Amino acid sequence: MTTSSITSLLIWLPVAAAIAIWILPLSRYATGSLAVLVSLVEVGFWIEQAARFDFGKHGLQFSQDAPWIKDLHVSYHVGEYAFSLWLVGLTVIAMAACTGYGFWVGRDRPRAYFGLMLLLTGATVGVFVAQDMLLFYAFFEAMLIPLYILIGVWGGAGRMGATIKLLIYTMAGSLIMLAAIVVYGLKVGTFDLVDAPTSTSRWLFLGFMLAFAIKAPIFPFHGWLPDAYREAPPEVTAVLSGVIAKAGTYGMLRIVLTKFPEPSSYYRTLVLALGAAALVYGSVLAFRAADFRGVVAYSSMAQSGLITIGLFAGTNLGYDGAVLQMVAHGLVSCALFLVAGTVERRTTTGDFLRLGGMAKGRPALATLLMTLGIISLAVPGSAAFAGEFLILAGSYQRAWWWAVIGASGIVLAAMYMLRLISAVLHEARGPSVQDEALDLRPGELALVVPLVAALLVLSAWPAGISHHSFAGDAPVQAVQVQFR
Amino acid sequence: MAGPGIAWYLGIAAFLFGTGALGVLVRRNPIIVLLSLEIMLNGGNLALIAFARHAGNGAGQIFALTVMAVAASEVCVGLGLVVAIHRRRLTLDVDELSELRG
Amino acid sequence: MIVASAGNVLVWIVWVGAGFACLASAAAVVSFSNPFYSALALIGNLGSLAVLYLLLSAEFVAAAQVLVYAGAVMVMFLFVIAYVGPRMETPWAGGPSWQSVGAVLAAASIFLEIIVAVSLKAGGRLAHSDHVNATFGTPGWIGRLFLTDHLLAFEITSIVLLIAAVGGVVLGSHARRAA
Amino acid sequence: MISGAWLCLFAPLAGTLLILLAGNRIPRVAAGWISTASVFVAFAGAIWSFFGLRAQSDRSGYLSTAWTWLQSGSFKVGLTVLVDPLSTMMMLVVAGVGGLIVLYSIGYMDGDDEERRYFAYMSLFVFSMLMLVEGGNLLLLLVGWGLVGLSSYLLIGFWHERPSAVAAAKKAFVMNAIGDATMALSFFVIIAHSSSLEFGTSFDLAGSLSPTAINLVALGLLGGAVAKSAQIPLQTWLPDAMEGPTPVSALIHAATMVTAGVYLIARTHTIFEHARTVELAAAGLGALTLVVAGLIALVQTDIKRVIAYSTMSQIGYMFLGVGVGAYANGMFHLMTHAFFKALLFLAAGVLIHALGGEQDIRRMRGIGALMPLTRWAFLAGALALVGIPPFSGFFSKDSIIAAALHDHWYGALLAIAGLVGAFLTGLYTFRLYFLVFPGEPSAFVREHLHLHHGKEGPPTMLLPVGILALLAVFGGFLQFSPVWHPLTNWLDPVARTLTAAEPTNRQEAISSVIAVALGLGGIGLAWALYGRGERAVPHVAALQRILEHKFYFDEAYDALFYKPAAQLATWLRRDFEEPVVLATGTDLGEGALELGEGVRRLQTGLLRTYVLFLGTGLAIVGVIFLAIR
Repeated sequence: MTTSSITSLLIWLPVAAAIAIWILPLSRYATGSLAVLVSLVEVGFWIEQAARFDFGKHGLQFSQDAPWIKDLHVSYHVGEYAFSLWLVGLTVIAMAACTGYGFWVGRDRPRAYFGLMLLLTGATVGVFVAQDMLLFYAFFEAMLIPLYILIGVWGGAGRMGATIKLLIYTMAGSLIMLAAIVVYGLKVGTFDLVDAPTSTSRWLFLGFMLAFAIKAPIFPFHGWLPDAYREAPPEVTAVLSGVIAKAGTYGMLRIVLTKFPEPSSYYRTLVLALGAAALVYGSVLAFRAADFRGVVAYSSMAQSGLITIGLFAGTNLGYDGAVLQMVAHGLVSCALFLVAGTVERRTTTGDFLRLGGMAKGRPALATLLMTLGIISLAVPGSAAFAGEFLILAGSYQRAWWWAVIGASGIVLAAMYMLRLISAVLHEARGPSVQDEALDLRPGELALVVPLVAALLVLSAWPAGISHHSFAGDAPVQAVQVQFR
Repeated sequence: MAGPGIAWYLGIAAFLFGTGALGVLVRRNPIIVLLSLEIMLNGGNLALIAFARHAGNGAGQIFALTVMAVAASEVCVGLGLVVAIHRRRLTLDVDELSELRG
Repeated sequence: MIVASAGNVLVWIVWVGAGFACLASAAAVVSFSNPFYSALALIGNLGSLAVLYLLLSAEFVAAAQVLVYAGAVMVMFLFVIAYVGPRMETPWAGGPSWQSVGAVLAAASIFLEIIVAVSLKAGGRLAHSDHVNATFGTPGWIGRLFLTDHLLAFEITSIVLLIAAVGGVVLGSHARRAA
Repeated sequence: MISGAWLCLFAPLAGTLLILLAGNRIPRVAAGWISTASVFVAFAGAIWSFFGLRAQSDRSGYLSTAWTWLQSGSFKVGLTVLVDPLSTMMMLVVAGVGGLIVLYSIGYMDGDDEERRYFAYMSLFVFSMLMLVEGGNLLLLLVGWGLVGLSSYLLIGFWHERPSAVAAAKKAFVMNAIGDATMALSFFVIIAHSSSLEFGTSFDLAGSLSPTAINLVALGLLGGAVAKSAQIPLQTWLPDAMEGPTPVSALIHAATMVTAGVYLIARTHTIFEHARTVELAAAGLGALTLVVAGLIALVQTDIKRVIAYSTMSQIGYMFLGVGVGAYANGMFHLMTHAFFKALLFLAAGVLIHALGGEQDIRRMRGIGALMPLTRWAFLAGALALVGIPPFSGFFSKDSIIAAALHDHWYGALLAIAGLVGAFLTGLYTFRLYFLVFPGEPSAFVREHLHLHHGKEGPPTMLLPVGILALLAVFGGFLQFSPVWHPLTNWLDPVARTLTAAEPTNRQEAISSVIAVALGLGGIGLAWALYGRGERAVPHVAALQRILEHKFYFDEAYDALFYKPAAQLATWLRRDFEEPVVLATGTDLGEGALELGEGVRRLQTGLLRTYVLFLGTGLAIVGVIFLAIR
């Protein structure tokens, strides 16, 4: 086995495991164990890959290329750049935690459930490593299928509306993207992302950008977000916000900015304005959201806006910060939604009016939620702070007002996150909080603590990502030469 | 051979087409609707032939002959339908046939 | 010169006569309440059209018109009318409905548009081209065109006719079984 | 020397982690001792690096980088500590006073359910504060800056069942976040020009920046300093922060964190000197705050709030000092203030502890007779605060006023504010003293006072109070401006006092005499008004209302910022998010359905109708063709 095949293995191992789970008549326990095991093996493979990754080298690594549709120059081409490596890492780690959460709470119909979770893992990894546009599109859509079923079957009371909305929004975006892919691919004669030359077509730019803007989501394409985040099972929301949303911002970096440099700079101000709007608007709404998940959901939107600002600032600091922030926010929002799930399991609600006072007698819950909350609000010294600092420093170099808006977003973040922490943990005990409601159990700790630990390590050494995302350490140049 | 110009023939063709359309629109007997359709087609044919003459080109006449064949086919199917409807003891009135209501 | 003008006058007379018959019979088709009379009027219409075709040097088309239309098609019509029995219908009974008013408006506007288009577009430029050769419109000429330039149209037309014939048979037989 | 700095930095963090990971496997009191030990180890590290630095001939500063913390392209920030005179001085003050206060906490917090959490937070705070003062570049300074804000939030809201405590904690954090944001913005300016946040390159850059840019940088830094040090206009969080346990108020909101703004200005004085207007504005804000806070302190009835306003007022002096360029004097006052203000808070804490949590001075009357040690300690702190020779405040405060005097009319104005402040200080401090200590013990005191085994408090509390009392009395002799000035000399390599702020001996003498006289006058007036304990608050209705509402700052901010923001959020949610954004998907679907419903009605099923549409369409198309031919 060569090291390059690890990339394919990361995609197809979970898919194969999913099929095995669907076929084999395993017991509930065996199914869950197998799924968790596979997701941990994924993490192991990724660590192996990260250890072998040559951060000083330009171009694609661990790549595999096999022709698929020869006439159209479509190929099965996968591989990783440094920044995709981090996003793959985020995916496998978050998916392992979320699969574990599903196992811990004992989801109904385990074979279907775990199969879908594994399928989602494979598809998401596929999005981050695909180097062919049609392959990318296939994985991009493949993510949607398990999500749709996971929300539609295991979600809350309003799940049907939420799934349909999610489907309509994302399909609308991705169909337009498909059209753009086909036009672009036929025009330049190849669908290979590495080989394809840049284009100056503004229409194609808009086609790609719309799909990613919906996925991220940035203002005003977030209509699907509140319902989906609220109705999905907590671990699926965690994946959605922590990982899937990053596929949108990843797409902006890998395709939009790289392949459409001229339209990107033409529409730069517009996209930056939308990102800033997402940041402020999301923060303001998070401040008034009435429940746990609502706050984190809108804050995720705000963060997507911020990452978009970082990417479209088009400066070295902005790109590095955006990659760092994608990973940091992915981990933090994933962990926060899992904690939201544990809180909801204990109190049957996420409504702030019915929560409160949970810190008393539950030190583990209080410590973890507090830690996550303060990392999320980007207290200086945290990984999220490092990311935001770089993004805003980068956007300042574009124009001072983006940095000012971003800084105001930080203040707003402090306001809504503290509100969340207080409403759950502090003051008088809420009507839904029973004395018997336990502190986090060892199983839950085993899921959340690794995420928090990863965040703390990242906080101690954010340069680990910010300095290791683009070969040659000059992102602007790397984007210009299309990462070759 | 001089005579009336093409415009005159076109005038007749227009009148035939309009009259046929009127018949299709106002008559409820399917047979008369079919007859009116024939008038419309013939209006078209006249125009085609007039233009063929004008251009000195055979394509118009060929087209007219094709139209005739199509008209024959149409009559064949249309009358088949009329007969079928009649055999089912249904009223021969196009307004009674509202299966297409949405 | 005199002969020529006499010929001219003759053409005009024939044209006026055929044209008038054509218009009158068309109006009659649409307005008779008895479909039997309508069908007869249509035969007259087709016949007078054949004359007009002759005036336009389309001899073969005129012949086909008489043979196919006035002969075969109209016989089929008359046969069907006889079969289902004449069903009277008064076209304008019950005063003007939105349907009939709309119909008149639509038909009139189509007519007027064509007239306007013809007169605007044409001006004086739609005169006869005198330079058609002698073979123009003859059966041989048409036949050659059909087998050379327009072979595809010819073949497709034959297929259409075949399908229509099969369709007619199917419709009839299906109706019998249902009955 | 460098090792001492690293030891100093990480010992408290180790303490935090130890307490956190040990959880309830160790007894509660052990957490207190772990925390205390960790802070004293940090103090030892501070002493180590102090003597290490003293032994060096070149004291301009030594950097040591553990690893590269953040890097992007050429922008690179290391996890770096800096050992220089300024940082060692702050390390000594923070770790020293911090150690005493954490020790005091063992007695004060004894019996609380969540002692472990408390001590973990305390150690975390000391770590953060040391990070702030030792950080070897601007970004690490900001990291420490943010982390002290965080630990301050955690400790103010320590008793999180109290809504008021939680609200106060949030308020403190958000106001500090505003400061963090402005600081971050000023760093962006620096990065944009030099791609570095090292102290050296940033300060070198200061000279070459355009006036606008350098003023913006300085303004951003000033924003941070003002927020952290509770100066006008971001001062309103400090009084509310008194919701935290008293040792927290002593450590964070008196001795160390709130004075970080002064440290910041002293540390980045090069930048401020290139933006002289902003620096003088800092001095002006300090002067304004010291007078306003002194006035408000006159009507407060909560013992901790009186001291809190006094803290604001004293930090105003420090801002005044560093603002006019007398960095050493400002830092000196920071140090003596740490001693006597910590002492005052701790002494107040002893009273509060003995009275079971009561903080209203109107009910404490006469407690001095029962708690003589506390009374004397408090008196020492009060005299130091007012600046009566030979107590420590005299040496540090008067030199600030004298330094201000030097700078023509603006300086004179500042000096006058300082003198007014001196009078107010005497008045409010001794109002507090006269109301609480002398006289016969009140009924409330007799009923609620419970002594600790016949003593005023456990030894862990009395020992720090004693040590701080000694420091408050004698600490000022470290420097007596005209005669000897070791501190100024020590700080000279990093923060040389501007010549404009070096007073002549005559100015020193004049300001000292006037300030002491005014301080004594304030004490005398306090005795005249409150000496007999008849009333706690003077009755001047209008004035009193303004003062009790703290000049309406809270109300104004509420009306200006919070309410419009909340209104905007509600409006956005109700009138935009829900009807427009969230409904878009649904509306599109429903619109399509409705359209279909409408079109369905056209499908009459009548062929003639369809043909009519066809004909109409044809006619319309014909018209269009004719129109555009």
